[in-house]
Amino acid sequence: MKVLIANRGEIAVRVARACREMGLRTVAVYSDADRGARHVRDADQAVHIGPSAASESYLRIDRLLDAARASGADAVHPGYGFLAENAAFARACRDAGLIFIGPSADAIESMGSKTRARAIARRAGVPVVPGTDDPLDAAASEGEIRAAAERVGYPLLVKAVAGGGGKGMRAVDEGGGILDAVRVARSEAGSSFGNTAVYFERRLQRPRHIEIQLLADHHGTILAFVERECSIQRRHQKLVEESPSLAVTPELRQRIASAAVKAARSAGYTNAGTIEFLLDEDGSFYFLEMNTRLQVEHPVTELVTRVDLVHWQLRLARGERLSIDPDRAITPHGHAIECRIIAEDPDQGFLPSPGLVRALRAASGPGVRNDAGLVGGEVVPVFYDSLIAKLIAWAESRPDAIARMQRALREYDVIGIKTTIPFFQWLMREPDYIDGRFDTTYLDRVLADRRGAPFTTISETEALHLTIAAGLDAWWRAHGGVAPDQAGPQSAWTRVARLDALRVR
Amino acid sequence: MKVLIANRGEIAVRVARACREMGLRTVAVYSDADRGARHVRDADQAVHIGPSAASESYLRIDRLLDAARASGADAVHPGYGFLAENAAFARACRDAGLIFIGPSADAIESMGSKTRARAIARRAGVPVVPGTDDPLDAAASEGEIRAAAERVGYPLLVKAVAGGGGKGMRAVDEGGGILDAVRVARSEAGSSFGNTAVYFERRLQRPRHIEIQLLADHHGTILAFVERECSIQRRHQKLVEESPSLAVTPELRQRIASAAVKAARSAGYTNAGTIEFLLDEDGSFYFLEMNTRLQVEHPVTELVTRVDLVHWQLRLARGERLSIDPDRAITPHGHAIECRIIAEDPDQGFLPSPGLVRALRAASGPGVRNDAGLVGGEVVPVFYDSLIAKLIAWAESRPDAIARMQRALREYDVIGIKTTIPFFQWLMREPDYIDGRFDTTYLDRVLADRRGAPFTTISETEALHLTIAAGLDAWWRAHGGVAPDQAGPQSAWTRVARLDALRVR
Amino acid sequence: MTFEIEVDGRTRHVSIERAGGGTFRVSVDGAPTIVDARRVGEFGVSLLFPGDAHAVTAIDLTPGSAPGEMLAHLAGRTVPVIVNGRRMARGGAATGSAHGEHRVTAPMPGRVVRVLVARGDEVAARQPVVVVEAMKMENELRSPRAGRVKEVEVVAGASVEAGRVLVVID
Amino acid sequence: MTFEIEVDGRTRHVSIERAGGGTFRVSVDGAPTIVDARRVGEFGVSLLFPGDAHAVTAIDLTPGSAPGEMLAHLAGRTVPVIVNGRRMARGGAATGSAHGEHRVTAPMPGRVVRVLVARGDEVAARQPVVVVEAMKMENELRSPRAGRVKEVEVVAGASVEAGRVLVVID
Repeated sequence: MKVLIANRGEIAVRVARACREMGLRTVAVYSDADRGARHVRDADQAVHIGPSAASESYLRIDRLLDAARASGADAVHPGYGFLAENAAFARACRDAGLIFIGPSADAIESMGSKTRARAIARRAGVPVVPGTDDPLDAAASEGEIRAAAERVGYPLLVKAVAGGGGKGMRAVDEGGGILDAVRVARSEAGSSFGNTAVYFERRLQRPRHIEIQLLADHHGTILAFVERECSIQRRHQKLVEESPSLAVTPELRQRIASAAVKAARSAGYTNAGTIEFLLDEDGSFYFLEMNTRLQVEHPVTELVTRVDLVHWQLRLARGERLSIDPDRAITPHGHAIECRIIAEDPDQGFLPSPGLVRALRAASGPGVRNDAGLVGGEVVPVFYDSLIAKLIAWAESRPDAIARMQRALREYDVIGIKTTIPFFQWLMREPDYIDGRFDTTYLDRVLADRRGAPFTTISETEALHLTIAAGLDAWWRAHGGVAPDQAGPQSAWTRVARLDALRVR
Repeated sequence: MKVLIANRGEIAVRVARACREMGLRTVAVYSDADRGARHVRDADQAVHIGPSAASESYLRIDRLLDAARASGADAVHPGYGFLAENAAFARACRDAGLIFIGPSADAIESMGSKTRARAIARRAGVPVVPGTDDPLDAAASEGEIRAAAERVGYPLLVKAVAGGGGKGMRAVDEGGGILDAVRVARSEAGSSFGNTAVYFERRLQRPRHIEIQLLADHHGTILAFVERECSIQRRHQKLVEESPSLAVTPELRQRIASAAVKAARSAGYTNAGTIEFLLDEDGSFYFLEMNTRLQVEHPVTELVTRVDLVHWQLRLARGERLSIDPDRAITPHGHAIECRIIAEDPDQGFLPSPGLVRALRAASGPGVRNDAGLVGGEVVPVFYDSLIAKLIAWAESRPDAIARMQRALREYDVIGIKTTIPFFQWLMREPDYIDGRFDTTYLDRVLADRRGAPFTTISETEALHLTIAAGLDAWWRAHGGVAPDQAGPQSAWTRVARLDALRVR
Repeated sequence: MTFEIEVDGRTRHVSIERAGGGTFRVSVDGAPTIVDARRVGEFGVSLLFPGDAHAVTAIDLTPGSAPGEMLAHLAGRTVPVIVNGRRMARGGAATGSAHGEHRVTAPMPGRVVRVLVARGDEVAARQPVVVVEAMKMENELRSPRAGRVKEVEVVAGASVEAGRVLVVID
Repeated sequence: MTFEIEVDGRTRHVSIERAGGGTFRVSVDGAPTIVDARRVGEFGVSLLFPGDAHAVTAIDLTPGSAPGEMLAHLAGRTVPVIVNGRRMARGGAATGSAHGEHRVTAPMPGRVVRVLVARGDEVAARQPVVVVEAMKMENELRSPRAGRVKEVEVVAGASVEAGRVLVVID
């Protein structure tokens, strides 16, 4: 089997690793901006699919199919993002005789509509957040909109039927704002998803975001894994994920997992997928949506269960039967935490900070996994998601995992650009985080309270040392770069060319 | 607690990580050659202990104690090698009021003499390789030597009482060579260990090297871990270690483990240690020796049991009680393999290849652990052991672990010097290794048969691509380094100084 | 040799002379110290303070986006450092000094999603003024200090290049 | 532009001209191909062969120890490459050509443990001639080819510097 990986960055690297371990050849695709990217280096073959804009490359079904044909690929792994949840892409792959490593196009379609997905969950007996069953009629009068909202009850959320990532979503606290919110949400939904349909959902006050990873084979077996806790979100973007959740008891875990399996079964689901739930303060949980693909945060599940989910995606796509012990999948061993290393400056409101990564010194050693999408010398382009690496720490207990993550964050240097590492260094020392006192509203509240205070903290001593280091750097450069007993800051190329490597002391 | 780490390289980095995770401050020591070494960077404090030669720095007990005093350290971790098995050092640390993170000086002393260690094992009811109980009398006549050898039986080994690493050891197949062998072994033992005493041991024909990791607290609990298989050795130097061993059944595992515990108990052992056994083809096993310290290969045990041995060394040294479930320690989960990445050229008879590591691109991702002792830009000095990193792969099964190791070895580039990676790439595809058909004599036999054939293999296509890459490299340099759409090979410093990082495409 | 170096909002006067054996006599705002310093690799500087509890610091320094600006990398953090020069903002949204006109510029190519202020509005320090979508995210660009909006130079929907002036604060 | 490049014992004639858009027309021993090539980082070269099954190869090239010698790093392996020049041995023990005198030299500082040959001895290719202890290991230095020992320039116990001639083979 030869696998075309219809993606870029860390997830393309992750999938290529799994393929290589399983003896499968890989085909990378790349846009203009990604010619020198790591995912191209790591593949056996690579096909150019267009200009840098994703709409002209990674989102072009036609070019991806051409690339598969030209390279002789038999299968396509979509990764996450881009076309991973696009039913038309899954269908086009299958029509072209390619194995699509994911669920059927029909399953993607059913779960892609939030209202259809809610209906499926409800029919399967899985609780959903109270709300409207159907999309709001496009021609609904103001009175009808108000009445529908009253039936759901305030506070509520106006949500795009085709939504995701917080787009086309508006929170409304009381009746006064409902008409404006519907108008804005429809307009955002239209421009983001090409679909203006919206619906209402009651807004929980302090929910946790809990999700269940599933694997499903083509022989009727669906397996649920221990939950992931993903409540650390900034504007609906997850930043930290962990497994298990402090808020979930073994008994609750079984109930959420069995609800997830029921929902997936009634959608005829196969391959890997995740069902997201909101967990209310009173212990009630509600189906939120299904992600019909691999998740960014899948490694935390891999670390607490020691199951390789990408290997299983490939095996399930080939028709293999699931042979994982269900007890093992649902029983966490130890605790895992993932921090998303993103090219954003947390001290400037998480503004993107693309640019040249001059060197990448990733954390490593016991209990630390690093899934990076680039190597030193590469540029983080401005065109795509700015996730550059995932740092995952495992330890026996949650406090030990936090301590290990602190250690790993200290030894992780992305030289040349700013990243979210200082934010995580701060978070891993916050008493609320350490004690598990958080929900999906936590981070946005804290960020608002901090009013832009920087996460990067430099002690008085460190500031002094930085000053001295910068002074010495300038001194060395002023002295031509090389002092007799010091290697200067000139090029490694010219430097090493003068050295006999075997004589260096 | 502040810990002085009396070592360098990867083990100093490993210990510093554990200390940081446990909230302990660390003090590095360094020789002249190691001023810029990673273990110095990673510590909170660092003290210079002398010139580059180990005998003038890392082996100087007085200077290490001075360093502990000057830096305010409370404890000393010896790592492995250097003074790790030196009873005088352990005693001097304790006399200076420092916690020595290891066993008592008495335990080190008892186990440091091979004949005393054999006597301890025998008294504990643990089988030892048949041989002489006491060192050969220094004044033994030729006739007495011959008679002692006859009693042990040929083939036999003449071994230094204070030996290690194959020094002071000679194999004798029949009576004719015994006198010469004793003479040479005595002379080697004298110059290597300052002790000319030797003894005889029967030589097993095809033994496996199997070892049991132990942890022992100060409250009488001794815990045995699943075995490590370390038979892949070149001239008595381990190159690949794994856990568990294909040759050990659960029943045999219990018997070897309980023998190891008995031997350690009768030596009054505390902290971490390892008992090495020879496992004969018929399933008999024999005590070989005890290593009274952490082993290079400890990570394979950590990966199959998920116990952090260095954390436990620190906890046990503080007097904590062992609280690990014995079943968990003895039951392997999955399979782990370690390859020692060494600065040696396997295609030149494993000749050391020190020098400047211009960049280090370590393998990473799922199931891969990298314990490296340096970062890119550092020099591998000529003065010390040439181990630069350990690459460890874990997977569900041994074949999967081998496949993952193959993947990891492919993505591991130590840019600037030669390493043993091509040797491991070869070994991981050898049918005998894959099928587990090996013993301690395997590698030396294979190396002799290969008569220096290179391990680095380049396909015809790869040779062509290398030729083209070298040509383009020369072309770029001839064209001033920078073509309009190509970044040239000039210094990153001058290059980036001209770029606005945010405008780079 | 002397330098003016700004770190974390504070400028210090640094004088440096070589003291032999890889050490330097460094005086910071008049306070002298001996430091054992050495380059490690392409970007690294390793500092050791033998007299000061044997403290160790390893810092990587790379050129920043403005003349005289460096980015210092220290244990996972990235800190701008200015050597002998006025600070130019980077990674951020504003250029200018503590007084007079400020320009809020686009730090990367993108599309203006919303303009949050109008000419003549009073703005507080760190108040968002424009939202630009780039790298799949909406990014709020903020006013670097309190003031009045003098010009708004873009409209919602416009595509902007990096460096394009969006709003001028007086 | 043309080069003579030796890889893995074989020298090839390479001519290169730019073909635009990041591609080059490369001819190796007369066989032409189009390659899309680009530098990645300080040492990396990424090659893509659009016409040849879209094959990808990523190679890092660093200077070797002799003029014209490079070390190429390819998927974990390190391969010496000679550009426009005679090969000088490295990491190994011998210098010289396939004919005439060979000098077995110390590749690193160390101590001579044993001398295994005497003047006048016949030696086979790859036969060990001297054992040098360095980096805690005993290292056998071998004769690069069959011949006769012309000179033995060290004795057991001697300390040697890198590059010191130990044995000359004729």
